[in-house]
Amino acid sequence: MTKVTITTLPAAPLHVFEIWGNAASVAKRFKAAMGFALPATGRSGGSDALRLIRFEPTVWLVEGDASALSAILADDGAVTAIGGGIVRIRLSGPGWWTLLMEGGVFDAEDPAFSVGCSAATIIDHVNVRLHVISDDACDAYVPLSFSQGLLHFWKEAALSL
Amino acid sequence: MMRIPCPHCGPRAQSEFIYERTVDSVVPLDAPSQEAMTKLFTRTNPRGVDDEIWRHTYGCRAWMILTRHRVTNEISGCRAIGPEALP
Amino acid sequence: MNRYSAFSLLRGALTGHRHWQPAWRDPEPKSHYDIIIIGGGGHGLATAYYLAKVHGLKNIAVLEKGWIGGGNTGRNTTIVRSNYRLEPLHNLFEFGLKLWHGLSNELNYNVMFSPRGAMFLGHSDADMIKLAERGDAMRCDGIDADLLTRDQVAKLEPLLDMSRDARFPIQGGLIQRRGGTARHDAVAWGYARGADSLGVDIIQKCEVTGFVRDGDAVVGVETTRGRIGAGRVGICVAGHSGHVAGLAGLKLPVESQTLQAMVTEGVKPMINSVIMSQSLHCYISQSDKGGVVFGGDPDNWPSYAQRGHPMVMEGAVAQGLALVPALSRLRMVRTWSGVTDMSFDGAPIIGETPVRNLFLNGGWCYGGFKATPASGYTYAHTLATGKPHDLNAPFSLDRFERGATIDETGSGPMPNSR
Amino acid sequence: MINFSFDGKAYTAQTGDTLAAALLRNGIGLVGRSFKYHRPRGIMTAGVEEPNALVTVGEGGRAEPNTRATDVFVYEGLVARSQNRWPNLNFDLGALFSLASPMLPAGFYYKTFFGSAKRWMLYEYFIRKAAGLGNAPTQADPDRFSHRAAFCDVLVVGAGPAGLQAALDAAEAGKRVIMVEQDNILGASLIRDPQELDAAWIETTAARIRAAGGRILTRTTASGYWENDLVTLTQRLSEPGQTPTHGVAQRLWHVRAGQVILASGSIERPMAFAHNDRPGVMLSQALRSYVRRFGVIPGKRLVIATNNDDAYKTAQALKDAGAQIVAILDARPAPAGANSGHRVYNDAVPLSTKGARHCLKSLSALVDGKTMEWDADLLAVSGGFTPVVHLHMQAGGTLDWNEDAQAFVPASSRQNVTTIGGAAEPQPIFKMVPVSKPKKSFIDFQNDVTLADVDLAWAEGYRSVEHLKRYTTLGMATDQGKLSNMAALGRLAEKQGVAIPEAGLTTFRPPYTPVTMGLIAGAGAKDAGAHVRRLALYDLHAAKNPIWQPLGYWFRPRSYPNGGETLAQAALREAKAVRNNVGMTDVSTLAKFEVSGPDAAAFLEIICATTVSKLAVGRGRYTFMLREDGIVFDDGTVWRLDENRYLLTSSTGGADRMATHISYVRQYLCPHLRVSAVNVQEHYAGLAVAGPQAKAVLAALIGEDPPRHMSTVPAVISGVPVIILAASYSGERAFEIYITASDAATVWAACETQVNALNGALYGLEAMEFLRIEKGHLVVGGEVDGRMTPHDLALDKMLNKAGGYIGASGLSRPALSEPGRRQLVGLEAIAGDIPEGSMLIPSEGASPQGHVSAAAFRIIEGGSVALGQLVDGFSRHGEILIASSPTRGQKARVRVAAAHFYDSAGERYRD
Repeated sequence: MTKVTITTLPAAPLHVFEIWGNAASVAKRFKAAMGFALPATGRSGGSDALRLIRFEPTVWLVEGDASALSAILADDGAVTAIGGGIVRIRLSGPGWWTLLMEGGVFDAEDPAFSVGCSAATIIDHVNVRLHVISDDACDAYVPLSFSQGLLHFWKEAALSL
Repeated sequence: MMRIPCPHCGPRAQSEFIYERTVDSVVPLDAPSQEAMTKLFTRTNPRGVDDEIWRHTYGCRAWMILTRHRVTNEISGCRAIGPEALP
Repeated sequence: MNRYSAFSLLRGALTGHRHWQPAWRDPEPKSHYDIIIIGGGGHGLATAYYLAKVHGLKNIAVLEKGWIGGGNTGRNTTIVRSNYRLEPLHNLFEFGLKLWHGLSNELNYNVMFSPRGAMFLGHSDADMIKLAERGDAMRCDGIDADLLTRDQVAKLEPLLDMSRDARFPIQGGLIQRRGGTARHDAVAWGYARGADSLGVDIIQKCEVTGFVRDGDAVVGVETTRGRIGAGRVGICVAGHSGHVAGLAGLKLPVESQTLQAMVTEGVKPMINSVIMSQSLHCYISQSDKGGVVFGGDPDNWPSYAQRGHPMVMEGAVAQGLALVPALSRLRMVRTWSGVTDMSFDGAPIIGETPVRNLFLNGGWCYGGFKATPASGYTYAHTLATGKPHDLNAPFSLDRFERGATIDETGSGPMPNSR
Repeated sequence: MINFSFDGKAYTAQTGDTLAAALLRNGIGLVGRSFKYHRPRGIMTAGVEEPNALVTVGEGGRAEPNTRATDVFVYEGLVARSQNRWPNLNFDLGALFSLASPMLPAGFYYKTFFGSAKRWMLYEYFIRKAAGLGNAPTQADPDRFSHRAAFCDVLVVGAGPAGLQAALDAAEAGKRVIMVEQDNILGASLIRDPQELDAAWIETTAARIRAAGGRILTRTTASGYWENDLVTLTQRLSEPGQTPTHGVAQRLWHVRAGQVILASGSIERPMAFAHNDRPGVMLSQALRSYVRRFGVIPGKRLVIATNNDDAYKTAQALKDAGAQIVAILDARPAPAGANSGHRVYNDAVPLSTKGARHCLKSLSALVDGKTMEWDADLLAVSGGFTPVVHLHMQAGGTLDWNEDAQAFVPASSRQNVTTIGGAAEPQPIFKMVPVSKPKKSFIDFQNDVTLADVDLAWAEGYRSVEHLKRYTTLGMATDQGKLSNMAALGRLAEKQGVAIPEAGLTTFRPPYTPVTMGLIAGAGAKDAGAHVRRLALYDLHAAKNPIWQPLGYWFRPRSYPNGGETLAQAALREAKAVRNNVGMTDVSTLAKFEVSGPDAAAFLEIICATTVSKLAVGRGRYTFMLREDGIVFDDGTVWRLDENRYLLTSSTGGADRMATHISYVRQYLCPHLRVSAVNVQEHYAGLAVAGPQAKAVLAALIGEDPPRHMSTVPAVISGVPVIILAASYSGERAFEIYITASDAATVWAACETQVNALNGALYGLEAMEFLRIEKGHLVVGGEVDGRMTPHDLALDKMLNKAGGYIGASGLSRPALSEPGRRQLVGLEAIAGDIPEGSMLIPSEGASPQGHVSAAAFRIIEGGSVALGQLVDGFSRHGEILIASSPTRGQKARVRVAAAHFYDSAGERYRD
């Protein structure tokens, strides 16, 4: 029976980094200031200190200390805090991609969905954002109000993978 | 359940998307009242191909125009909408 | 047409049932009719029947592209009721409900109208107040509506989950005892037989492909079986209203959506009335053959495909099982879809169009079956006189741009939010 | 050996037996009664197409009615019961219907039972009792059902020789492969005819497929083909009635395949002859399966009737097993079947059968023009083969006509699906024309439809194939026409005088075989797929065990009764606390959007129908939003937190709708605006402090003067940064405090300490209703019901004169300003309590001119007041009406008034 453990991570500062204009120059300014490029859609970049994960065309999810980012954006975008409304759930063990297929519609079993990949989808009627952090671990960003229901669903599904 | 080619995320299951309205129903902000109401309240609603506005609500949250045949569900085009985005 | 009765069956038993005549003829189209009705569903056939029966008009044709009763008439969940909140709607549907109660005798065709009760469940105090408001609006206009306590609901439908910790605990209900179900095919066939016997030409496998114009007026239709002249033409094609009106250059406040329904294998009686809910969008009833008939939310995107999205059906079944858990081990034997013409306020459109001599009856969303007799009767009046019947006057095509919409759910012009 | 019971009697079965095989092994021929005439029914097939052997398997919440005995594998303790018979299978009163059958042809019920609708309900009571087969379970299902997605390059349906080979080729070519098989072992036709490829080949092929990464799912049916090659699979993890190991009885797969290969084989056809429905009449290939696979010979004296060569394999199997074949009736002229070594009669077609104790005793046949008779207790028939084209057709495919096989075969398809094996190339047959009396020649064995019924439908004008099906109920039983459609089409084509392909074809719809409802619902069955949304401070509230109120998918505290208080008592106490002292409530569920950027104000003046740009930093205002048709659909407040940063709040009920609306305007209508509108509904938890002492509580919390009414300041409470908005919904001086949800508990505790210190109270939604109704504040979903314009709600003076907001052109529609519209009014009771939701009528019996949208009490002075909508209400203040609720038997005389009863000038907000 493939194993997967489901743990809720402690709350962490999460922001959205949104560009509304001059995207190319913002990208240059960002790379110059942060030392890594703004990740493409479906990818993540940075380190544990400051990671950007991209789920949307003009918005990046920022995990960690976002204080330096407003200056980079200046008048071409905005940084907004959203961490209070999101619960981070870590799925670890070789069964994480099978678990994500339960009640889902996204191909988490696709070999191309590997470390550094991100994807937003719907699982058991809940909007979930996924970020693969290693071969046998994947983080899920779940709306706070739905997190209890989804945790229950995953724990029950894990019994009969 | 269709497989919709999201311009940003690639082909995804239709359950991640929500149909919002048709392109011919869009009321421009500056449209004169009479034209605005005609647009809001009349549709071609063809038994064939039409341009529809969908949103990848549970995915990248982007809006897109789908050119779709309403009998065969064949999607012949999908164009991104919204602010200019990095690749 | 030979008269149907128990004796006619006994006579058939003795003669090997060789004396039965066709229920309707299969005539070739004439060159001209006073009135052409496009669409051989329940509404179109009822319109033709009442034109002949009430208005005594004889030179009438119903043009059906496929086989009569093959569209939404054969694809709905057979529910009949008039418990709508807004006055124009419940008055129109109540007029229909009265006709339903005498329809089998009127048509000498058993449409199996069974007033078993149409019940809305309430799952909170707020739901019960909304149901009381709907019931009060009906009772003040002389229509039957009764609130039910929790125990009365449990007695009527013992298999409902009455537990207090259910996700949607049942607190009570609102029932229209005169509502219920009817056999959908029989409605189309009964009206067809009645209309045909009064001289109406029912022409199947005859699709309208265009309109014949004389200046700004319609004077006939082009069909797959040739051109046919007409004094007045009445569109009555439900889900295909947008398409057919488009042939006359009209753009309607209508978008066609798929509505899925399904039936289980036949079991002994378990659902006694029609179960609906104020908070959940599913409706459950059991046919006379024992199959539990089921429907829920429409697939809210435009489609003429008559095929739905499996997960929308899965959602409707989940809601049904939350109400009646004992359904779990029954098996779905067939699922199908109708094409519903979702109007932009949820109410039908019956009346004239900007094109002279061209009339429209459509926009029925997912509530058309229950309205079949009322729709036919009032549309016949409009087609015969050229003027609205007072019951369908509020449902004019121009009401949207005039600002006189009739929005039962208050959810506005976008059909997918209904 | 495995123990099972049937109708209360104990039997044993061998491992691997289907229930049908086990029943035959125990000599049981009669297993059921047909739907309409309650004729005796036996086991006719060995597969999912079984129309007769339907039994209820399992007990309690796991009992599955109408289970095909051919599609359930016996397990220890299996309980099966026959159906649709009273008092028992052998003696069924229902059989009286078959005596009356001459009066009950197809469609008889349309021609009688006239009279009132009530009288029809009386007839219907008995009809419903006789109809339906099994009994529905009465208890809830103890098991769970799983839904799972899967993606593959190649999906192979059917693990017969063709399917196994296709799956092997694809898997070893490195493709992601899934192969599904209905049976619990692989091989399909090979199990019946092993000589061609021996069992070892099946095992090695399966092992190689798995080794190459392929997935093989047995007891799994491909039940529906949807769009873009999505196929739904139903997988049994436990047999009907069996307790599943992990509590999951079945799994529904949604498989997105690159390509689908249908190797679904074909279904053997019965023959139409008089009394062909008697137990003991069985399909030839089915008999071969019982003999070869299960070692069961369900008859002593066997006759085979065929129009093709395949049946001779059955004869061979019987011979190998030592059974006695009395005769083979071959419809084909000599020399067909000459050197088979059996007693073959050519040009031979069955005419009729006779029975004893419900089972076959003898049959008669027309042999080259002469009638002959044989005693036989088993008649195996083979009328040809119908390729399984269901999924091909569900995928939007077309069919070709194979003249030799007299069958439809898959042709083109709109989707990536191909058909191989038996389903693509059915065996040739000899075209037979029924010679027997149509009266008792059954074609739909479950719904008792005969050839005579098809003739009757034709005579009565029901001539399209769809009319024929619906009028006779042909093919509408649980087998959905698998054994009857082709016979019916043949007869219809004869009547129309055309070849079968021109006669028309009914639509193939999901599912291929019936699917358990619990499986379709999946996990959603427990909560209707509607997860409860929990407040950030859910646990804290739950500890006070409030009365909860559903609001959309949220649950919010409605009141906090203590010491046995009723809801009304608690709510009044809480409301009084707010009016006289101070109260505290959770407002976290309000929709909230943080709008930043140089064009933030301009953007907000498109969404909101009031001005926004006039706000100075630190100031806020009430606002409302219109749909494009000019109707009010939401309201809330907007605050300027910083030069280019605003916070917009709107209703809980409209939150998702507002989020979509804002995104549409931002992304579609104004892609070039320099603005970011972020949904922070769940980022901020919120609590409101209201009452004359609210200012004191705030001062104590933030250590400085709290902001004046409609001002906002950032502050710190117990070390936690917060935003304070001085807004009032209750009518008292009040403050809303927004905190990052993860830190909300600290701030709530600090605030509760202060409120308790001043013996204030927690208040819930019920008290909030009392407060806001008396004050005349609107509720989205109540007064704002999606039908009212700004003018109808007396909000038009706040409309932005400069226009440019969504809905402005909608307001230009003429009827919106004509008299007769319903307008917002207040209502004061003169006598009796005003029932919420009641109708406003000028006099008894009159038609309603409006209704009560919200009713409550004057908190301090007492007395029933309400808000409502009334035709031309603004001009009718002072009028006396009746608020009538016939459904609740209540009414009250009311006076129409302005829509606010408490502090209409707003002094309570000023300091």
